[in-house]
Amino acid sequence: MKHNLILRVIAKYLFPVIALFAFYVQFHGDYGPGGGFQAGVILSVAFILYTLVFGLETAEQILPPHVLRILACTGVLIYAGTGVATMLMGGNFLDYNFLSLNPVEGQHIGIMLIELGVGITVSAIMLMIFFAFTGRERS
Amino acid sequence: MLLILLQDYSGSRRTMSDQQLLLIAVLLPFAGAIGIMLCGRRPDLREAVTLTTAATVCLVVINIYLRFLDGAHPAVDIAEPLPGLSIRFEVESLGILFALVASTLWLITSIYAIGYMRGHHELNQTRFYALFAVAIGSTLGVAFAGNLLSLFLWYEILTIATYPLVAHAGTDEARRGARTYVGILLATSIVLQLLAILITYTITGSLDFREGGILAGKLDPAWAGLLYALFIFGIGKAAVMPFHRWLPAAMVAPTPVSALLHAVAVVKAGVFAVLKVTIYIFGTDFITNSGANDWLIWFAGGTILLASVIAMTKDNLKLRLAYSTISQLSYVVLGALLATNIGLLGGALHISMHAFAKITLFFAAGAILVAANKSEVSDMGGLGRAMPITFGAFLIGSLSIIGLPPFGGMWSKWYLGLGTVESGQWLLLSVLLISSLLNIAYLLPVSVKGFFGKTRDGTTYTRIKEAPASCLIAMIITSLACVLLFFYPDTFYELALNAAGGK
Amino acid sequence: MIDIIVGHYNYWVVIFLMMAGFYTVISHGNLIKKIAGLNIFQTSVFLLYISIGYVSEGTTPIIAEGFTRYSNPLPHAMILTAIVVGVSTTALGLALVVRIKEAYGSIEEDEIHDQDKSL
Amino acid sequence: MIEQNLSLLLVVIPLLSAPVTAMLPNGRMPWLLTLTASWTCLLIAGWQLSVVIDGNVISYELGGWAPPWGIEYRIDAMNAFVALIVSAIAAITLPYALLSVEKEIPRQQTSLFYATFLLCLVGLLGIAQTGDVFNLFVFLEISSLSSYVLIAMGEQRRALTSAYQYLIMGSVGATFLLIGIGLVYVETGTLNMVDLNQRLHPILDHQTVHTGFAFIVVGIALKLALFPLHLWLPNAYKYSPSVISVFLAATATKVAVYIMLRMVFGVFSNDFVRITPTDHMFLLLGVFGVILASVAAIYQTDVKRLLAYSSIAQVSYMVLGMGLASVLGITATLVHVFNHALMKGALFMACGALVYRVGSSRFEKLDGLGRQMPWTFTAIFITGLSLVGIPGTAGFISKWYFVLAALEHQSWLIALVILLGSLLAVVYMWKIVEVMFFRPVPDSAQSVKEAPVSLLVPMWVLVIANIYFGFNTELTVNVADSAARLLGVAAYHE
Repeated sequence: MKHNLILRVIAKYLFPVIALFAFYVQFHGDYGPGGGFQAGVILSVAFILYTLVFGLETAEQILPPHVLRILACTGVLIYAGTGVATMLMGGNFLDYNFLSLNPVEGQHIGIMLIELGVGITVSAIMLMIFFAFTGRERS
Repeated sequence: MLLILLQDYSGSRRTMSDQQLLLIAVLLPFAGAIGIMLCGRRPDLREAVTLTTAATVCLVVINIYLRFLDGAHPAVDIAEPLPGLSIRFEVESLGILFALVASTLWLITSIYAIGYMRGHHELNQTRFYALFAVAIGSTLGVAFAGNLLSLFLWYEILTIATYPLVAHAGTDEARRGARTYVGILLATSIVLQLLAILITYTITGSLDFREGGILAGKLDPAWAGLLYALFIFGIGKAAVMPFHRWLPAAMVAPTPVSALLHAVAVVKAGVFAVLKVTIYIFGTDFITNSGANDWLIWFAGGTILLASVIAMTKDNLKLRLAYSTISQLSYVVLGALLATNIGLLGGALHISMHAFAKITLFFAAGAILVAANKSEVSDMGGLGRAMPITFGAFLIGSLSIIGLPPFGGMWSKWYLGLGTVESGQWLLLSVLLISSLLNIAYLLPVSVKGFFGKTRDGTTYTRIKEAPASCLIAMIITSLACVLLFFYPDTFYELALNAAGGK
Repeated sequence: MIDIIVGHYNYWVVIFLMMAGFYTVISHGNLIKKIAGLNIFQTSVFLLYISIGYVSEGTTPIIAEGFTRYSNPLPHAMILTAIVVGVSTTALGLALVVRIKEAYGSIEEDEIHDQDKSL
Repeated sequence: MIEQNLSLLLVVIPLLSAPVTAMLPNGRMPWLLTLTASWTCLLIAGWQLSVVIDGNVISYELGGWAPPWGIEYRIDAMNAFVALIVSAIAAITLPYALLSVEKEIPRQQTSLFYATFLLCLVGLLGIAQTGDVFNLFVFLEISSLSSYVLIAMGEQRRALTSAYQYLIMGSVGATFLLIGIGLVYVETGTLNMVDLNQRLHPILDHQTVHTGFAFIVVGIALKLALFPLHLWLPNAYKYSPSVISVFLAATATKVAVYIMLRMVFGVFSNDFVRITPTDHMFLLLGVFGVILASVAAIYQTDVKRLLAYSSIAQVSYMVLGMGLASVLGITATLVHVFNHALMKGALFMACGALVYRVGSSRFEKLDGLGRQMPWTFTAIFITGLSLVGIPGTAGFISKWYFVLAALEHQSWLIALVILLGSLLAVVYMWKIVEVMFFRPVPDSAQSVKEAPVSLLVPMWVLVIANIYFGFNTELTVNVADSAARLLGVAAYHE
């Protein structure tokens, strides 16, 4: 589809919109419906669209597989790390109250961090799955 | 070690406690097995280890016996795998009797085995000697077992340790025989014996050996017969028909194995267990009161006769001896089932008397195999003139089994007979008498044929000489023992009497 | 009677989907179709959870003035997790199918079975 | 501060190690990290058991949310026992894994392999720790998904189909469990196990509860490979990499047994088991499972498959124990969970050693190998005795308690079946012994050497454990007994 001009143009325009929506879902998660899972998937959709239009090689130049793997791992580490951080600060695992002097603020920080970790991991994993399938040579 | 023991023996100094001695008796053969494995490359050293271990164990057991006479009844708990049930060693008279028989005969068999194994050019001799030691160790474990759980433990180890010995030759036939052997022994012990033990435990909450039994008053007498049957048949090593097939199957093993294990250690472990269960789990009073032995006793009686009849039909000497063993084992079981003091005395005594006689017969059979390479009775015509010592020993063994004076076998048969009379079982007495006649019919022809028969082609043997010296020595010792036991049965008699509760 | 049928329509939908999916898993020899069936099967459970979390005339469970009835959020949270599990299962299943296709040249169960047997 | 969080760290340590392992370069580093993590887990699990062994309960509130609203990790003797089994097996398997994995897994996959292994560990430990049924489902899926992946890493292509088959059956099972949990949740509005037990008590006769129970039991039975839902297991064990066979055979079904116990007796109750035909169903399936799976094992021509069928039979014993529904029965089940983990761990390690040397576990390749590999052979032999239940081995202890429980229940038939099962075990174990010891060594195998020390040592640790726990049962029986009583207490709560 690399030569299909209309698709290329539209995809270019759609990409930031989708990404923006993903970030909205991500960061508005603690006020409204949303969160890391959904945001992660939406963000990966943006990249998947990009890949569909511009091809796997181009996409993998932006996001090489090893980077994706590191991202996926980092997400988990952020998640679990937040839990460990709350433990270190004297609370139970994932007890956000302890992240800040003000428990309400702590809850905000905590959920943000957690959802961030989830979002990163989910989008990276979705992309890895997608890349793995598309990258498989037809036999 | 030997020195310490001798010192001990002379009674001048007791360097070891009774408990230590008891542990040594059981564990030394295992240590010996390891030593044998380590010396596997150097046959002479290996055999030296075997003999030293056997001699030491023998001395230790004698020592325990002497201390026992002085009134020492040591007991050791080595582990408690189940709450309230420990692995326990304990010395009591029946155990000493069995241990004495097993350990002395091990020493003699070791001497014999060296000649036999070398003369027969057997393979894997290291494995053979090592497992032999393990088997004896487990036999002593059975002898000194302080409760039913420990008895079962050593009983099973004995089965497993002897399996490779039976399958020693590695041929298809040997493997088939070994499969039958281990199959029947494990099957009866797991399905029947273990069940019986567990039922006993459920009912009484204990598995201790206690004078007068532990079941009396706790088990409904109506069920006693069934539980007793589970024990009698579950102890497959006692070879009560219909669970006797393993013993003929085990005859594929090298002769020393047949001699010691399948005439002494393994089978006697079975009847020993039967006696133990009878005396210390059920208690004779409970058995007679509940009538648990009413119908079981006919299984023993039937086995005595049937096995004797089958023995007559077997041409293979070892097979014939195997069926003879089955028959003789049921003498002991019969003694137990009579559940009278004299019956038990006869049964216990028969353990030792039969052991010395039967091992002589097996030694002779093995010697014939090594020297003349003959295993069928019909081929042995005239062989006795070439091998007079061997056939002489065989004759003595036969006469002792038949129960003629002046041979030890007479005593046990005498007391068994008395036992049947005492309990008014005339039919059983006739079973014993008929069986003695059958013994004559299947044992004596061997020696008769050997001495007076003719070879197939009418010639005399010129190239066949006597078996290796070590085989002869062993045979002579055991046949002498058969005679001596007639004149001096006191040691075994006292122990058996003590166990039977007749004191 | 009608009440039971109409009033519990969500259950009927769930049961129908569940059986359809389960049947597909069992009956189809095509590995992809099996996974599709598995997905339908799982989706029916998602529906079950979500529909039982619904409170009639309730709103999204976000505290705001003027709303007192809201749906139970817990089933949603659970199902979100279950969906993730489902997605992972599907992805893994499909990946296996790709590998199987490469190894056997087929994704029909009976053909694969025949090949293994002939070994 | 550390102490109060230790129970949670048991899950978090492997969870944190997994992504780090995945990022490490291939080679021995991932192995080292996994090893460290699993040994740390073992230490924590040991500590945890020492705390709860006397009947104490550790309760940990995740995120500081009090139960029953938040997720609670609730550790009593049974949880700690299972956690100890899982982490101990992992800790023993890993030294073994190094060489075996280098041989069987392509080098470029090692870090992912170990990461997946750690995830599997997370899942299994999580199941053992959690006190929340939905959380349990999630952990179950984590462990299942990672085990599908691990199985698919086997060398032969049939590993793929085996993993696929397991994936389909496992997912169906998990979904059943999910339906069941949903139905119970509808009835009670709670997911906390203790809370569920209390709230279910007055409504045990509700049809929804019964339906939910049925779904839950069937779902777990699939994971448990309970006869007749065992079809996935033999191939899964056979074609997976050796290390994974060891780990899964020794832990996965055991953890499933734990889930069954926890759900059936902890969440529902002993009363419920009695008023429904559950106990009879367990007994029936157990009897058939023991007999048929053992017979099937006899006809196998591959050691790994044989052992897999034996596992199904052994699991059926545990189901029998549950069916007896008494303290003694549950004790027997739990003791056997532990002992069977030791046996199957050692046996599959021995299999792995064979595969390491001759590349196959099929009988025709093993002729006479007993003499070439005496240590491996002796390990198989001794553990085989344990499997049969010869006194002096751990297996005897479990068999003892099973029969005792059956006798207490006055079920003669069950007692006989249990003993008969041992007999069948003699037959199939003896098949291996005969092949390995009495067949002549073919020329092609003359050069086969004993397995390397790093494979032998873990194997023998388990073999010796098999003997040790046959003589010293203070740990196993005491813990199992106290766990069984705790379950009973929960069952008769108020």
